[in-house]
Amino acid sequence: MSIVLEHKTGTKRNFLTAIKEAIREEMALNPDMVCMGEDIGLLGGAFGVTEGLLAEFGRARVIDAPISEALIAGAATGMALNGKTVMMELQFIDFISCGFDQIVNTMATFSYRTAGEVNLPIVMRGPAGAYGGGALYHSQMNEAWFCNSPGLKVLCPSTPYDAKGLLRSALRDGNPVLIYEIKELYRKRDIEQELPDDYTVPIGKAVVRREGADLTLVSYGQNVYHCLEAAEVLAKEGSSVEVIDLRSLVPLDMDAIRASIAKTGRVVVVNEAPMTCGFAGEVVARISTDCFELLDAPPLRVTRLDTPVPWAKTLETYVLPNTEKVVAAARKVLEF
Amino acid sequence: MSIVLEHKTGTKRNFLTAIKEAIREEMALNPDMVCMGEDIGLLGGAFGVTEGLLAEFGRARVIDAPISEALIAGAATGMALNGKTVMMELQFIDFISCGFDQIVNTMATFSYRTAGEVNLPIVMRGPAGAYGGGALYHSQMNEAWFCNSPGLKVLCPSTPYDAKGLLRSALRDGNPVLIYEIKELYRKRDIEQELPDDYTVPIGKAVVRREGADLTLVSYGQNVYHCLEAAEVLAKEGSSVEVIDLRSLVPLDMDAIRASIAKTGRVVVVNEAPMTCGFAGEVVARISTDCFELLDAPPLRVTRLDTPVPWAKTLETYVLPNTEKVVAAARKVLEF
Amino acid sequence: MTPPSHGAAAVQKRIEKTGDQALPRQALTPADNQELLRQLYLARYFDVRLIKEKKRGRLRGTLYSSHNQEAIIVGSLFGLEPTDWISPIHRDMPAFFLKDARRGWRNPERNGMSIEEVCSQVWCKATSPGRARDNWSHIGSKTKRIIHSTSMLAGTIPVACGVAYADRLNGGNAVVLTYNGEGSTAQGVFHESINFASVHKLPVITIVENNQWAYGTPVELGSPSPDIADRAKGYNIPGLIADGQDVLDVYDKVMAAVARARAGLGPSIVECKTFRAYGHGDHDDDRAAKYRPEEEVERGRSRDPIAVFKRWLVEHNQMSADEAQRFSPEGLSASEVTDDDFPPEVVQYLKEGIEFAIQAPVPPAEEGSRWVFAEGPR
Amino acid sequence: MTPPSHGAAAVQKRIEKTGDQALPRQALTPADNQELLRQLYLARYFDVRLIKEKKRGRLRGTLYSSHNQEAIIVGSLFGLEPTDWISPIHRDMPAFFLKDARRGWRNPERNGMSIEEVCSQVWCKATSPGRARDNWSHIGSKTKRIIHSTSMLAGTIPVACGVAYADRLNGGNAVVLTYNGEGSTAQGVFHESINFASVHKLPVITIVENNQWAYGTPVELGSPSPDIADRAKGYNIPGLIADGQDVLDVYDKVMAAVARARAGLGPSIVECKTFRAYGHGDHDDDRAAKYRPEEEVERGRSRDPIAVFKRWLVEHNQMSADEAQRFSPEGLSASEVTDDDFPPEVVQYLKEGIEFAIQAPVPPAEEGSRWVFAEGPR
Ligand SMILES: Cc1ncc(C[n+]2csc(CCOP(=O)(O)OP(=O)(O)O)c2C)c(N)n1
Ligand SMILES: Cc1ncc(C[n+]2csc(CCOP(=O)(O)OP(=O)(O)O)c2C)c(N)n1
Ligand SMILES: [Mg+2]
Ligand SMILES: [Mg+2]
Repeated sequence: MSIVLEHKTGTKRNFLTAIKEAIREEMALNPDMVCMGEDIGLLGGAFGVTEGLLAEFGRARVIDAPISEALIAGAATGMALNGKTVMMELQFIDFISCGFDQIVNTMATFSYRTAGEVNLPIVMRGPAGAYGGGALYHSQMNEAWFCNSPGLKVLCPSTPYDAKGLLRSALRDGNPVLIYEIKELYRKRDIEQELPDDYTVPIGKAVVRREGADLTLVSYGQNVYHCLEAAEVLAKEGSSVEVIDLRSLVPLDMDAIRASIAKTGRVVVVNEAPMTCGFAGEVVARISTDCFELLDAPPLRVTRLDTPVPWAKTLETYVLPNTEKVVAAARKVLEF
Repeated sequence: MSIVLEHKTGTKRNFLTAIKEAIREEMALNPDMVCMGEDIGLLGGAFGVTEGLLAEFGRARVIDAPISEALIAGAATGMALNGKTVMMELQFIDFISCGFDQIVNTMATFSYRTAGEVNLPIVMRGPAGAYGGGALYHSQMNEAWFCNSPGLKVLCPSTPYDAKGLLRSALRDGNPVLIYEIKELYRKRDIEQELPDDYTVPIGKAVVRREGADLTLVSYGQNVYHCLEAAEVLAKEGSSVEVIDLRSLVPLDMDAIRASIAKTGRVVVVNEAPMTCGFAGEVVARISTDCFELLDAPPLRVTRLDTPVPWAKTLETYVLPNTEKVVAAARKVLEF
Repeated sequence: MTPPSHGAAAVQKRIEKTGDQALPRQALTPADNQELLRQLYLARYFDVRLIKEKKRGRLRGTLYSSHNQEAIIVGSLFGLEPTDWISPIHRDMPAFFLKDARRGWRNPERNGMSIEEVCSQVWCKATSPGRARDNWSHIGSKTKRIIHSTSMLAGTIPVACGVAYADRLNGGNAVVLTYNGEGSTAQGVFHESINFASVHKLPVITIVENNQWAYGTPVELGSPSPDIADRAKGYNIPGLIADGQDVLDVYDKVMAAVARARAGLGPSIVECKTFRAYGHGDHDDDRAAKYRPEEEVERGRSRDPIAVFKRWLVEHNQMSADEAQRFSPEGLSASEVTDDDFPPEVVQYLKEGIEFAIQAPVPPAEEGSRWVFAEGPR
Repeated sequence: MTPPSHGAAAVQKRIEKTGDQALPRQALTPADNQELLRQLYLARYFDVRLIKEKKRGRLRGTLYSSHNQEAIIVGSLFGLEPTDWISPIHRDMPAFFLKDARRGWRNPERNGMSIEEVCSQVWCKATSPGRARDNWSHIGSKTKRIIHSTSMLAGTIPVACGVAYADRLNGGNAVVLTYNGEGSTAQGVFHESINFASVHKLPVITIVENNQWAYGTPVELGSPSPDIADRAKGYNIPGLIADGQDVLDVYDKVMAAVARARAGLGPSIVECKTFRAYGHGDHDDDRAAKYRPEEEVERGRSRDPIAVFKRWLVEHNQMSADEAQRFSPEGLSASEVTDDDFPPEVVQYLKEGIEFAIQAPVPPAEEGSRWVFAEGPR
């Protein structure tokens, strides 16, 4: 198929390009697919994810929406109700709060309250995450709000391969799916990957990024890289650390977590969102309930402190997880 | 003081009256206090919590707002910024999602982003909780969203005494406080209490509702009563069960939980909100990290299934915690 | 404490008649008019019957009566095509079974809900379109083109925009009618949606049932103008005002908006001036008496839509004065009317629906955890 | 792909002059006018200087240039009382130090931020009013009556309503000026807030800086009318249109709205027609060239507010043609101007602010976990 052939197969793609390709390919494959968001057409999106879409697919299918997040989410719901597959971009995931009610109360519940009469193929996606000096409103990881709102699938890929494969799966899933795209990964050179021509990544499966026997680090998004770095440091100290990248939060792959803890007996969960009621806590809770007998040490969390993300670098570093903090927690668990 | 003398001291007050008294007394004590919400003036509130306020304190201080939750939350913030103490009523806590952004991004963060220059004495309160056939949009317990949003205190009283005492504390706290009022408790006869003339209940302290040695049940809101009933059932089976009523979620009284688990070594956390990323998970996570060595069995959760609250009684019962489910979970932990 | 007032007495004055000679109503035949009347009876009977059932403790949930506001529902639906979409809310229960009812109440081809479906919903049974998972007016049907609303007021308008946008992409020519109370127009999403609809000239028509009260809050405290139609000015779209007690005026104004929408000229707001017969919901009937001035109540009750329409029919020689006397529930409250005040076919129609609902099973408990996510076609 | 267009060329035509003989500007003395000009220079110099600093990599975060829109900030602030509140947003950085600047830029009594405070914020230092916890324009001051905004567009308008409501209760007579881009008026909370302000006749004035673009989206796709002032019609309040390039016209229209607000007559919208000089933010400069037609850019640049005002001063004999030549940054981009294009006191003022900021300490790390909740007075 031409759109696939156009890929520079063999060349490496960064995270952003992988996402861009997924959208473009699905738009080409699915004439019922529509994209909607702020500045996604003429501009091509704040980060350029949707560049070229307007020229290729036209104004009717690539909608430059007003700055109206509630309308965007509600209209996505209406379009999906009336036969469309919708890719809805949040300019920054932080602004999702302005469309919150439409997402959690109208969109997420539609299948449930209609007893399955209506399924909504909607993918909401947008740049997320801290570490870039974005401060309070351009740094959020607010996935826990949505994990606590039944009816949404929630994903957070950490590699170009997963970003593309999961997005394609999401666009075919038939449920509202919310994808946290870590913007600090968009153009990260050292994670670029060659991608196969045509593939998807299944929703709901975690992946082991590094195998190990002494300790399991569970994470997703950019914290996966902190975990991998920590594993390196710990390896030098003689500890063998396994790193699990969840990729999918809802649904969650407890089997993968359990299998790892069965080996290691020790676990640290790492996540840049605020601690209280964050997803790391959910993982720890499930582990302590489901894997109680497997645990040789208390499961720990390394999360953001219970604060917003501050601007100044000193402050940002202070409140967020990083490799050193993961190493410190890991040592504590290993020494337990 | 006259307003206090007017209390029918010695007579029992139901949950709703206790709340009503707290608001009225604080309005009388604090000339800078304002009440705002939908239908709180002329009507006196959907449940009558604010009945009489308009007549007593006048239109300027008792504001019948338009159906605009974002405006209400934002205006509350502005009033508090400009010297007022604001009691803001949500007609049902479910509608808080319509004002979500203003609450989590403007109000909650104000102290943090101004480095303490601005503190906002705002109390948001409203009827919450399921079990009454309210279906998806008149049954929610969405406290986890706000526990994951730094800068808000979150309370959920279960007795008239606490409802009044905590509300008075909240109105003097100087921070935005969100109170989940269990509407099924509003007029529950068998929890009525005589209240002292003048008192507050400190924010951040849990209370032991029943002492026991074999198992700790941790809960809040109406689930406390399920726990107490379950404790009765289990007592007949020979188990001594301690019941902790958290009352305050943020901040959380881990000392009380730890002290109890130090005795019992076993714990079940009960909460009617959806499981994933709900507050019960947070409690379990903290327990498994902080009390690991004290645990003789895996900490369990009894929560709503990860579904909305359905209407039909059969369905509602199926998805929500109840006494039987608590007993079943307790037995599992006790037999571990 | 009397509420501030835009002056309820002035409401009537502000109902501008279009004065247009080519009114859509000219196309209605006497038979159509008889059907309109029958539908008014049916809507009223449905309401009074539910009030009685509720009073006897046979129903769960809150009942938001559409008593006295039926002309809005009947008049706005009457000229629609089967392929049009609607989105009724809490006070519009009769809309579910009146949609496309002109093609025959019992016509299985009809693009509206059957009375059995609606009654099943009210009785909270597994045979309801949503299998009794959400309550009362929160039902819908994709095939019948009824948008499922939530409790969040104005929350369905953005969905209506999406439906309309998709319909255009699908090559359709449908209009989408959304219903709202006047109080709900204060919601932010109302603005976001009408703004978008106007920018994209979407065929979305917002019917505003201005019954002067939003629960216990008078329109004066919810809107700077007593005329909600004024909100249209901010979006460069027509804001029509209809006499919500006059089924033909509602029909006219809505059809004017429909014609405009179908011609690709975009959205309209049609404000229907009306009056809430009882309290906000059945739980509010007693309290409403305290916050709503008695004179306002009396003035409001004096223009029952059934009476108004019968008067017109008599004046236009489409009904004799005697006939007009025959079934006269007008002006009577639910507790005062009896089945004899309604045409037998109306009573019979609803009776069958209720019977069906009563016999129907409750949803099995295990369904509680189903359909959080898609399970494939039901 | 050319964008749809309300017709950028027509924008100018729609700027209605009031024609009112008793224009507020009549009260301005020649000395006031010189101060207005100085403030225009200062606002411009602040912007070009920051652009240069940013280009050299000395600043973090995104810079949203107010270049070419300075007349809106300067003209709207000039007639305010010290006790009035303002709420600037991303494109209004100069507003922080221009508030109440008429009482002397360096006057410590002045109810506005010092240049040191603003520069500290830009340089992300502990001496910023928010101790560098949120970025750029997200600062404020309770005592100086500047509302702290968030990133959420239009999100400060409801806060402004609350501030105004409380001020009335406090016995004050302040007005509250909120600034917004035209794109932001599509937000739901804009509607909820203006509606409330109108119902309660709150002295809230919404300045809409209509620079024709919301990031990469032209006004045509965000609003049904090219005149954002039209939104006022939906709330029964005045919607004034000012020439945003003409500091006196902005002053006039805003002062008319202020007078009305102070008289208890309620809110107004003042739309200022203007033109965005560069990209949306400094990260967007190159891309903006692709989505924004060149002719539009040229037309926009041709009416630099400094030039427009100097011309007026010369015409009204308040400045000689020679004097007008002396400092002429007008029409030049940030990279083209030098310090010599500005009056020395302007350069000096900012220089001191920058120096202060550069010397100032960064916030200590441990502050990261402080002030989530109140700690008592700082
Ligand atoms: C977002 C939201 N806020 C509050 C409510 C509670 N509520 C239900 S009906 C109602 C009044 C509605 O008034 P109006 O829109 O005029 O409709 P009416 O009931 O008069 O037909 C209110 C405040 C709600 N359902 N949704
Ligand atoms: C609620 C919200 N949605 C989206 C954004 C992202 N955003 C920042 S500025 C901007 C464009 C604003 O345009 P306009 O209001 O016209 O102001 P201008 O930048 O032109 O001055 C957008 C979409 C945001 N900050 N807040
Ligand atoms: Mg109403
Ligand atoms: Mg703009």
